[in-house]
Amino acid sequence: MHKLLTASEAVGRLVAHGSVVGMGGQNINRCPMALVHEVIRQGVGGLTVVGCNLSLPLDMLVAAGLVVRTEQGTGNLERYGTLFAWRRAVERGQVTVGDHSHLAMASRFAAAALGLPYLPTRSLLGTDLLADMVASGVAVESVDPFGGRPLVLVRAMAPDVALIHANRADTLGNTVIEGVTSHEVDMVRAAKVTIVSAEEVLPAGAFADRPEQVTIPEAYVTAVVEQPFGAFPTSVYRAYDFAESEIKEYQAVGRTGDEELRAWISDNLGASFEDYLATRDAGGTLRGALSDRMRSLV
Amino acid sequence: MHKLLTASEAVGRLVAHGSVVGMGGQNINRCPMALVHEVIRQGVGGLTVVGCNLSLPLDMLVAAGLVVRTEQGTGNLERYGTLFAWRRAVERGQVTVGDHSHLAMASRFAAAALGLPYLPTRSLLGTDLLADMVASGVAVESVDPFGGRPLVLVRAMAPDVALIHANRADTLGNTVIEGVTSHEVDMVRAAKVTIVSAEEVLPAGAFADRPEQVTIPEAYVTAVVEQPFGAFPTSVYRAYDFAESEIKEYQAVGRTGDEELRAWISDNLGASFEDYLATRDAGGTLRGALSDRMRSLV
Amino acid sequence: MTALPRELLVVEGARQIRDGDLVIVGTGLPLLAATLAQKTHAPGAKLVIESGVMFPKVVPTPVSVVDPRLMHGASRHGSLFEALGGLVQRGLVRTGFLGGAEVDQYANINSTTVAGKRLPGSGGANDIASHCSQVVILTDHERRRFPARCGYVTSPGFLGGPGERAKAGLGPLRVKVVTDLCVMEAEDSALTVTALMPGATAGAVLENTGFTPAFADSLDTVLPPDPEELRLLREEIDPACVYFPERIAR
Amino acid sequence: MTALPRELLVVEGARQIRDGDLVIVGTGLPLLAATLAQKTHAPGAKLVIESGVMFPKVVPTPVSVVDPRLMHGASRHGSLFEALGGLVQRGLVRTGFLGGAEVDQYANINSTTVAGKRLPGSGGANDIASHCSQVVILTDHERRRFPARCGYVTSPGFLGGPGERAKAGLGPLRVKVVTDLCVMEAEDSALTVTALMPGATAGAVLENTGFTPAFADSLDTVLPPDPEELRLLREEIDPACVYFPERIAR
Repeated sequence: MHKLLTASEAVGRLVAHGSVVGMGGQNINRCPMALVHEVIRQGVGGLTVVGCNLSLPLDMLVAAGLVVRTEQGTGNLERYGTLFAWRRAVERGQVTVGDHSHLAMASRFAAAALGLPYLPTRSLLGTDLLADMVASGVAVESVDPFGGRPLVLVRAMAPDVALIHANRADTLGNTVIEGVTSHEVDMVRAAKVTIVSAEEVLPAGAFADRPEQVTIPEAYVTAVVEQPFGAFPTSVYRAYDFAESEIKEYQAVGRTGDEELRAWISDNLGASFEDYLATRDAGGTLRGALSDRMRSLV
Repeated sequence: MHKLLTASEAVGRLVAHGSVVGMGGQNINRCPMALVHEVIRQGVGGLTVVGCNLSLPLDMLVAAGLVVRTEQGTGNLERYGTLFAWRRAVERGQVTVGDHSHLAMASRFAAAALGLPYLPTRSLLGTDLLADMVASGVAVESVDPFGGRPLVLVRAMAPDVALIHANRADTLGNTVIEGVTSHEVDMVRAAKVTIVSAEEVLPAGAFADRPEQVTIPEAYVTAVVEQPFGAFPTSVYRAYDFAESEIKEYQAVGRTGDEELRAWISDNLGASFEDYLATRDAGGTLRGALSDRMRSLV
Repeated sequence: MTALPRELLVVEGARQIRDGDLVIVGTGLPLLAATLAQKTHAPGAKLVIESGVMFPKVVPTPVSVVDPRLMHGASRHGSLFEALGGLVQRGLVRTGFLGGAEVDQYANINSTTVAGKRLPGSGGANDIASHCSQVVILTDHERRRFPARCGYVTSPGFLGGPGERAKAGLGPLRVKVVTDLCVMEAEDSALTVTALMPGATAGAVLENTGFTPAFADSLDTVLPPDPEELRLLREEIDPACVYFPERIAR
Repeated sequence: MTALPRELLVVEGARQIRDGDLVIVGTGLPLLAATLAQKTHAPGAKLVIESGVMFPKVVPTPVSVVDPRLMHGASRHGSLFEALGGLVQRGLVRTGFLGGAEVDQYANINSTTVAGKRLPGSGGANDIASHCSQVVILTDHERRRFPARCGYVTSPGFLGGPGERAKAGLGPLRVKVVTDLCVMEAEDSALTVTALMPGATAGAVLENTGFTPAFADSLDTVLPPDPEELRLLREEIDPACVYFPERIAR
């Protein structure tokens, strides 16, 4: 099967209304912005978005009115503040939330990645966080049959579709990620289908001389999309730093309100991610500066 | 703490009588021969040897009379036959055996690597293999509380000391393995202490420009030993092929009997691994040929 | 060109692989069969090796699951846990090839111990038999290899009989046993002889089987290999006769 | 050179780190404290970041746990599961730094929701509070931040009181809360004020705390930073005043 598609083809074929979407990236790093923009352009709604830290891509999807539920460890942009659209939607009751610790969420993905119904964890014990997870049916309290100590079992999480952005992929789907991988490898191995967008797509077998360095093997990848700066304004390790000015602007708009965010989205997303990049960074000077800055950091 | 030691220092400090030894390598690949020879030279006995596939190093330890129990998925050399000393000792009842499937054994290491008392698996169900594991207290039959299906829980296995051989390490213990890693990464993360022997030991931070490529980070490594051809006569991917003639000779001796094996060991091991290499391959022509052959295969 | 009995076995084994299958194999005849399938009707079949090798381009002729010849040009070099947990237990590997000292009438496999004799043990076999949806067994047809009931069940076929696999919590399975005398198949049932090897007789099968297998009403004869299959096997896949010493003998 | 209140907080936070400790931190003041400790009394202390960074050589000044400045020169770039499962839950990380909207008298932390207001959530905080043996909390001393009981317990301190942590199945913990007014400590107990910041009074502490903390009989005063500590903090660790806007203000 031919895996190399455009973002529009891949999202059109693999992201359906009501899907559970496994969101790649974390905070200001390697968020799959190009793929998420395409979900917004195609208006695929009723989504449940799951991940460890959910940040910019979730907030845009919520602002676009496409999200009904999130399951995550955190929703924020750290120093750049809360996710305003998400927070408002949650406080209004328009989006329901399943809270987890990051290890609990990572364990749910790992369970599904291994074909198991659950994984145990010794986190969560004694807290309201556990009580909520038990109430929502994603955790049960248990006892270690070997040592007799209390233990929590967290239910496998297998997204309908995972969206991630990587440094490189080959046309077969073999994917190389540089820097940390957060929760992404197990999330992808757990997902029913996965779309990988990459800074660069190389010929089949491009990594076959160093298979240890393949972060995610083709067996788990359904579609590959080539999109340089596909994580902008978030960072890609060794490729470009995050664009603080862009994130601050989005947050400033987000603080003002949902209407303003929707206006920002329709003013900026354009017909393709290239359109968007041209709108935000006409001459490419910002992108050039971000690449230079990254080179000075690694 | 200074981690760079000789094999004699590392084994002397970290392998004690009665230890549970996590054995690296598999079949004819990357077995920690230099470290195992040193255990034999120092006569550290009463050992329980654990791993997935146990091969040449286990058989030598058994022939030397140092092993009381093994827990593994397989004990053999595939095409090169059974482990004669181990098989005889098991059939005589001198060595007790805990059988596992390879996934069950890998899951036991992974549980300990994650600080968990057990991991679930859907293997083993319905078999005598499960009955034996339950009887020996390393598995219990359970039911998935989410889906209601039968499930097996396998008990965490944390070796007292893990022994592995790698392509490269730095003096801090950061370790790079090329080719497959079998069960080794989780076994090392599970072990109380770990000795890594490596073809080449590099200065501290040698891999800091590509941290994704570090197979085992320094946090899990207690001692580092430099030993070129430290896996001989087994292979090290991209460094040298396995020495079929050497393995066949050992097996021919093994077939004849334990006395003969002990004689072979005392005739060949010498005072150091360099001695042994000089005895088996005086001019280094065999080693040269094995390196050339590997270059033609990768 | 007439095929040797064990060559027939490899060719018929290859025919069990569908194009696009993920196939987990060890070394020996199963690896030859899988490689032959890739070079003939199943170019899209992908190999998974329990040691952690995913989708290698095999260099002739590996003798171990960690042989560098089996790691060449792979999609990934990972771990046992990735291969047997992340692919096999995860349900992504359709077909597994297995061997064993004993295979009983319900396709259970013993690779642990026979009559007090210590054997290698399960390795990945139990995991493959527990999670793949098709298991193929290539073996010489000897009476001692086919007891009514294994002395020790290392890897599950249909356990005590129909329904028991599901009762134990295992998924559905299709088993095909290919020997130098015949092909036997089972699906939640006892092994049934569905085809004979060219020249083999039902009598020879019964004589060399420790239980009394049923025979399919329409008993096929296995198609002999075509010359190209034999050429690939002899010239490209095992040119040094690593697994066919009898070919040198001739 | 006199220290700003929040600089004192960072310096006292750094003092909680022993040489050789593995320390898990996020960004902000805790990262400044951990970096300061490495540059002073704890050169052998190693940083673990929940995103999967192990033992980085921090470049000033990261604003995120995935900031490239926090990935520089690391021992390994791994995953959340490796950092929080393989190191923290595995018990290899002694000290964790945490923040939170509310910290109650039993050192439980709320970072999920306050009075219907949605907060970011646990992240790795619950995991760190469950598995580290020492938790250090750096926070401004405001009454609303120190209720008698958190409205929602995201991360466990001593839960309902002495013995409850063990009853829940959690290991022993030592908590140190460092504020601009004082240092509070607890070990299977309620938080007790053990030291005051220079110039702070017991009255000010009581006035700004939502519960009534006990005071240690021998109440210490926190040692002011020495000039070198301040120099490191201002010139090497946060030269751009990313976390000290008030330093520019002056």
